Amino acid sequence: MTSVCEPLVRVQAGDFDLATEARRLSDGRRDVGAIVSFTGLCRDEDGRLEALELEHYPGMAEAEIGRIADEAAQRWPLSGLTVIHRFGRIAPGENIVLVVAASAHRRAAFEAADFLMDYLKSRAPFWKKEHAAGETGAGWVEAKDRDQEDMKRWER
Amino acid sequence: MTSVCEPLVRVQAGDFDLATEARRLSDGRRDVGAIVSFTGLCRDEDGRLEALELEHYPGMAEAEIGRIADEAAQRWPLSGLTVIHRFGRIAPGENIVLVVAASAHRRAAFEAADFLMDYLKSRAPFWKKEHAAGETGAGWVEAKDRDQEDMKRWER
Amino acid sequence: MKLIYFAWVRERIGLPEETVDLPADVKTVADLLNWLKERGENYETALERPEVIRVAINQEHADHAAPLPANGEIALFPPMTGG
Amino acid sequence: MKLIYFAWVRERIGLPEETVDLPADVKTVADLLNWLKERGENYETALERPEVIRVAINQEHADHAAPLPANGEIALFPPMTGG
Repeated sequence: MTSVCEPLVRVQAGDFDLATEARRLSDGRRDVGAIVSFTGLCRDEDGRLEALELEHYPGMAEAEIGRIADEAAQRWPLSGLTVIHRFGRIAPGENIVLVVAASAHRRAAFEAADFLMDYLKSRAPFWKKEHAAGETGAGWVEAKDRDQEDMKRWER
Repeated sequence: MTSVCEPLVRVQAGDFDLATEARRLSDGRRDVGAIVSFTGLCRDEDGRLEALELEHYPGMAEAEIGRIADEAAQRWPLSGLTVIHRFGRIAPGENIVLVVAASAHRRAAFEAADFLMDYLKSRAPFWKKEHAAGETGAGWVEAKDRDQEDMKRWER
Repeated sequence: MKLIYFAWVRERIGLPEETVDLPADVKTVADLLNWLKERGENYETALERPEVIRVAINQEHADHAAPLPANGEIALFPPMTGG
Repeated sequence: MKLIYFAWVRERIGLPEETVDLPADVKTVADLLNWLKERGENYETALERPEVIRVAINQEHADHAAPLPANGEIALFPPMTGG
């Protein structure tokens, strides 16, 4: 693949559809050998969580995800790349984030999707607030050292 | 996660549906935080290929994929794992193989799906024959050294 | 200069955004954080651990040593937890 | 013993499977490959590079040093190219 793909980035309140997004990267093409998707969902944390509220920085969220996606498209020979991140109130079992990477070869698709998620976690301007079940109130999720370490795997 | 998930393995001539298989691992659950899917598709190799014919060893194909999937379920804390591999004639743009891994955490889902694909490539008893476009006949795809190396990444 | 706050920085300061006139000696992000902390207890509480405060200048990540632009928008927020 | 062949091993031998009576001194997979090569030019061609032939005993991968079972099915095939 000589040309660099143009990633599709969306930041939205509404849900997304994995099948639609995967099809968009393969329909009518005969050069795609591998599609890797990552779907991040809201967990209830063993019943502790009633909902997540995702705050974001409008404008910068799209721009920063776009920068990360462009870097992935430069680093791996992708035929397509889609990133969708939701904001607002999200209940357990609902979707939060989707990355779909398509390539002729499986390693490129896997690595690009993995890289995207590690960078999104630590660089995309979103903040999760947990609304606890019952009367116990709400609290901001703290960033994990592990997420910083995951991102460092890709430095070069 | 204390219990080990029971992988779903299918070897079939017909197509599969990514959305259906992803939903099967998340519907009605509130403990799944990450779903990674890998879809392998038939490429036309720059127009050279008219179709692939996938021969398999019935019985052993299911058994061997089952062994690989069980190993993944032992190594990573998965809440669900599905592997579907098609056989028979497959045209460019069509699906060949699907792996879907679900977990509370993203690294487990990514690594399990990646591991599955590396092992399937080199251990599952399937053989690809390429039917060339035009009059140039058919030939068996040769195994790549790279696939062996990919599998070795997971040794421990 | 337009300042924008997110997550618990926003909650602790009590404002989503504001426009301020900065003294001439406030030249870097670090200077800005120090200057803001003098503006009241809410700022003091929000910025008490400046090392955890992340900054974006005109919607791009910047570090605390970065010079402030002549104009534009500076965002202050906690470490991100999206994805 | 039931023998099953796949892909180009099957095509070169010209049979998908067959049942054979093995002499007592054919004890391992390697012995079996040597014995088969004596059975005709088609076997000779199929097995000319025994090091690339993969083997399954009763549907599990086995190496060439593996002892043959008392009965069951032995499959011979090229390196796999699924996935």
